[in-house]
Amino acid sequence: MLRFGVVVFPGSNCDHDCYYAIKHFVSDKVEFIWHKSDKINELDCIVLPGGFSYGDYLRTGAIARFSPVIEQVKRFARQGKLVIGICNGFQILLESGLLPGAMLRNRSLRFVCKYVSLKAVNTSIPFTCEISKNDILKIPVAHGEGNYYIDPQGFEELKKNNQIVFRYCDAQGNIDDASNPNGSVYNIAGICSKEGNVLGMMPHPERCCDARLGSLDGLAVFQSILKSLTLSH
Amino acid sequence: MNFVVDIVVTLKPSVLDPQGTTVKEAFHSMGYSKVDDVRMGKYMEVTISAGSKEEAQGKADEMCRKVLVNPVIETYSFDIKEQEKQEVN
Amino acid sequence: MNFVVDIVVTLKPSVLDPQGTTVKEAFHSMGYSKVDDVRMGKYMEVTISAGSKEEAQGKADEMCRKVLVNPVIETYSFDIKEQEKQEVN
Amino acid sequence: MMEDKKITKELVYEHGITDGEYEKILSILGREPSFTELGVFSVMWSEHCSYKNSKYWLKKFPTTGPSIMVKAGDENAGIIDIGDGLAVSFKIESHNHPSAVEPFQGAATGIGGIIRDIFTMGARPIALMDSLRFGKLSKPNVKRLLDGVVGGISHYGNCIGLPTVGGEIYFDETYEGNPLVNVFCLGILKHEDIALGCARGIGNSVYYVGAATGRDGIHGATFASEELTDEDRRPSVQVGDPFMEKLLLEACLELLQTDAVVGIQDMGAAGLTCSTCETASRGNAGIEIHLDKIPQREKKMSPYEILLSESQERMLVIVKKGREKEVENIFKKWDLHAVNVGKVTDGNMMRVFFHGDMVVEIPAKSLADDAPVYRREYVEPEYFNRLKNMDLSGVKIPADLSDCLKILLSDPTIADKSWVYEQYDYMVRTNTVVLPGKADASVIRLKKTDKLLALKTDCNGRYCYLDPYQGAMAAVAESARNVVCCGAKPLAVTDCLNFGNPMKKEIFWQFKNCVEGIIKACNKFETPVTGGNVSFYNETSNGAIDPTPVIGMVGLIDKEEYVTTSGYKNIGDTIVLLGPLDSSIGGSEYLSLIHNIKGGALPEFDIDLEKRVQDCCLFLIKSGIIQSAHDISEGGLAVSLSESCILGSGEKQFLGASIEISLLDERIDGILFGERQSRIIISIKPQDLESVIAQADTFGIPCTVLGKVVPDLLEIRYDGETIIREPVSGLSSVWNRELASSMA
Ligand SMILES: Nc1ncnc2c1ncn2[C@@H]1O[C@H](COP(=O)(O)OP(=O)(O)O)[C@@H](O)[C@H]1O
Ligand SMILES: [Mg+2]
Repeated sequence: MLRFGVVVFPGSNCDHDCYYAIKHFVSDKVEFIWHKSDKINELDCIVLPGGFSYGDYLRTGAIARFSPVIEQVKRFARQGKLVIGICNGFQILLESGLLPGAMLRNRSLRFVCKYVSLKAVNTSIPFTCEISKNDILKIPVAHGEGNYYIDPQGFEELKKNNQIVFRYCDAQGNIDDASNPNGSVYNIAGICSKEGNVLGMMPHPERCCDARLGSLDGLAVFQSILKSLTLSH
Repeated sequence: MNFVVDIVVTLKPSVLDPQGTTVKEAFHSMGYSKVDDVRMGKYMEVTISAGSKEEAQGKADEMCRKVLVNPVIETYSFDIKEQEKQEVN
Repeated sequence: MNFVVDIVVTLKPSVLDPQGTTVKEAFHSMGYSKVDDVRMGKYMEVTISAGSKEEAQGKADEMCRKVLVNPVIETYSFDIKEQEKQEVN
Repeated sequence: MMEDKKITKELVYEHGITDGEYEKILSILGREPSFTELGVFSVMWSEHCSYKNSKYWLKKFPTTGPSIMVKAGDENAGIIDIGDGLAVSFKIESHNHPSAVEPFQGAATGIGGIIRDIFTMGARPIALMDSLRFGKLSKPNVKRLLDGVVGGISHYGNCIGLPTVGGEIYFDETYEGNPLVNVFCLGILKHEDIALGCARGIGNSVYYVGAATGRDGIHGATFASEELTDEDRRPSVQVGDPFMEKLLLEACLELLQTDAVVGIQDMGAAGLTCSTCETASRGNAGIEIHLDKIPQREKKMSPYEILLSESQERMLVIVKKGREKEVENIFKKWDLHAVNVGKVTDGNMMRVFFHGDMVVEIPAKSLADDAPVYRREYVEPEYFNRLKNMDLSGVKIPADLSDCLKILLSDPTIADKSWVYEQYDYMVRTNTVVLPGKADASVIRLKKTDKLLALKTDCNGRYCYLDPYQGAMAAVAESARNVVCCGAKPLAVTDCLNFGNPMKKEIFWQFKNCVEGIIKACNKFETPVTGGNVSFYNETSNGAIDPTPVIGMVGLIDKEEYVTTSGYKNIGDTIVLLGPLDSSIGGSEYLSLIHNIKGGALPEFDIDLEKRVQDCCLFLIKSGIIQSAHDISEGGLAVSLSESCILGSGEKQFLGASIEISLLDERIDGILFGERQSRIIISIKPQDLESVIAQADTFGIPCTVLGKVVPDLLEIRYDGETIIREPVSGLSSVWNRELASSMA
């Protein structure tokens, strides 16, 4: 069985959603990791869930990156193991330098919660190997600061290394300004590390793993993780 | 003439400042024990044109009171200069 | 000694500031047509104790770089005073 | 005793205490109160805490029923059994005045307050709703208020991780300057986990947990009981800290899983004062607290200030003697400071000490339960009969009814509300099965069970102005109808009664009649009132708001299959109206918007018929016959049909409706846009029509075949003549665009 860990900050609020989705639809072996932990169990994949880690009043994820657990996550990532940051988790990955770039407030200056369409543009990493290239996924976003920013140089790097994983598009797959929910550079919804073992994404795949909630498209991300881990085991 | 108005809006001292409090606590837990207090506020740099410094002053004050500040919980102060402010760092 | 550090954190000029744009538009729609530009930022008033002004300076700078500012998008400046800042209004 | 200001007549009046009330205080104490004690009495006996002007009437609400586990009024919120060892606790509360003054923080702290009311009961909060009223959107100040209020709810609710799954919003002049911000929270708990707000067990410790106390909101409770006229008396408004509340929430729920806690109570209105005397009063005990131990944010606070502060995110916990360490450890885990500030004592006195001096000594019960109760006078206002008898027969029927439909669809009160709810995280916790906007109510599932809950708030203030009794009945009826349309059986209600100044006899008449209407309807639907809130003094210099008794309804859905939404599903389905066709336009949005008339008699309302329509609809849903159900409310039949078309349309195809109505000698505008209650439009498979007609007959309700679902077009023919023929894509964009573009 593959072992998942879901990090719990005091202000996490998608921790239980991730736990539930993994437990019921992905793998039985899933545990919570408290933010004060300076030691973690043997795991195959760590999930940094959405929420407001420590209230996020300064900048999203700004304080979370100093928590003991993040040291562990960094070590884990350096070993080449899988780390996925969703929403606030993505923001924390940026703040802690595991992924490049930064988050700005949504250009509307308002929180936005709705289903969006995503185009999977890199399907060669462990998080997307079960998705076909250019497939369109319907996955909700729910954030106030998802306006991804990276300077032009960094952006060239991202492109060169094929680090852009998901982009916002419309239902037909057109990538345009109207389908960008937050103003992010190049409609970026998710990026990965150079090595491909760390993924950050704003949309919430854990919210659509259960048919009763309207979409199953999020499951593809978790199934990809499962598949790639099974292969590598 | 062009004026740059640097406006600082802060919560009144009697009003809870959750942002400041969390940042202070973060400093403490990171070992910066000598931080006694943190108050957070908004900073705005507004460029306006006006005939004189006095006019600019009056305008800025009015803009603060009418748009930027809710006097129930906030207080403000500003600084006017004729040319661009120099950035440290 | 106690020092009050007034820190201003703003978005780098190269980064779009949607909040500033919105406030500018709010001014225009209220008839303040002479407002040419608005940039928004954060203001922080941090009270620290240190042995000297130089020490306080060093500490403040470190705190900015490590915690208060994200250098990817933001830039900062600060001012140190020994006594309390006086509030206009 | 210390720092005593001399008690003068002026000081007593400044505290909102009348001569009679002061006499009562003297007789309770047997002496003159100290300044601090006067403050304590004034907040506890304020309208906001004591319900002194409304209690007599509120006591008449039906509050019992087979599923009621904790009755309204006994605790912070009621508790209702939903079977399988589970129960729900829910409540609605107003934060109107703070939101008028500082919309963002006012609304945010409203959310914070209602969440505390629910987890204080031992329930885990799982959903929020907001019921909002503003002036007309064309006013810049209204936009500012709306932006702030929605932003504040979004900030607090999203940060604490609770989905705001639904609500309602109206725009009407009557609320200009005095917006209504009512917020609702629902929590779930196991029967054995009910926590009570009582202090008992002599020697048990009293803990203070959460944010430090500052000088914010002193006399907030008194303020809520005044009109918003005098600018200078506007109080300081609190700033909310949702992260702190999240810590409190998690820590308290973890704590309640131990058996170390005797009682727990949030500090809401009247803060520390209210929580100490209420817990003691409920536990028939005395209590003593030491103010110098209370964590303080500001220097040199006086006992008066500490006791009366309404700083947010604080709780009082009564802990069993000997278990203190355990409790402190749980709070420490969540980085919260818990301070032992006193103990439960023998007798019935609330005693407050400050640096060793006793500053308050008052029998707890006299504060909590012995506040004066008034029977206010009421008189029927002059407008009532005049507007009721207004002759509407002269109202011209507009030539272009298509145009009227589009104007109505673009009316912010009717138009799509996604601009509002997309700012709320309505999906967090992955339980929201019917998302906001998809049906008449929102539906959340309860994990680990087959059960689901349908939630909705409702109230049309204009109806309540024109006829308070019938309007309030309609509010209950509509909320019940809305949850029924989703497949739920109405379970219980909470109410938030927003009115003007109760000292005015005409206003009190509105109040009394609304209460009676609610009683009548709740009895009919067998939905007891589990708790609520009264907000008086909603007046500006332009007068009182329309009476707005908002009803929050919770319904139980037994099985997932029963969940029903509003949008049409399949081309060819038959569209049927359950309930009467009607053409009266009195009190309608149409009359107000198109003809600028606020008047006329409300359409006939037969509550027995209403109940039968709802029963029939629920029966048909449970039989698996119904494809979609949507009630008729603001905008009437034509708007309801349009909405079902729009909501049924997908990215690939628009669904329309082809409708044929024959009814000689009736006003066509009334048929299209009239707002008679007791009506639900359903769509069914054509082969099921016979059984629907048969069931309608069995339930004794009228039922009319309106037409069928078709692609692309909404077409309505009246006696063979086409009066509306519009592409649904166009209607959809009118309906979708309005609110968002006004607020862009
Ligand atoms: N203030 C609000 N907050 C959240 N959801 C809202 C709000 N106002 C309306 N909604 C949602 O929009 C939909 C339509 O609401 P409403 O117009 O009140 O419906 P109805 O007229 O059928 O009662 C519902 O799903 C409702 O929950
Ligand atoms: Mg409805």
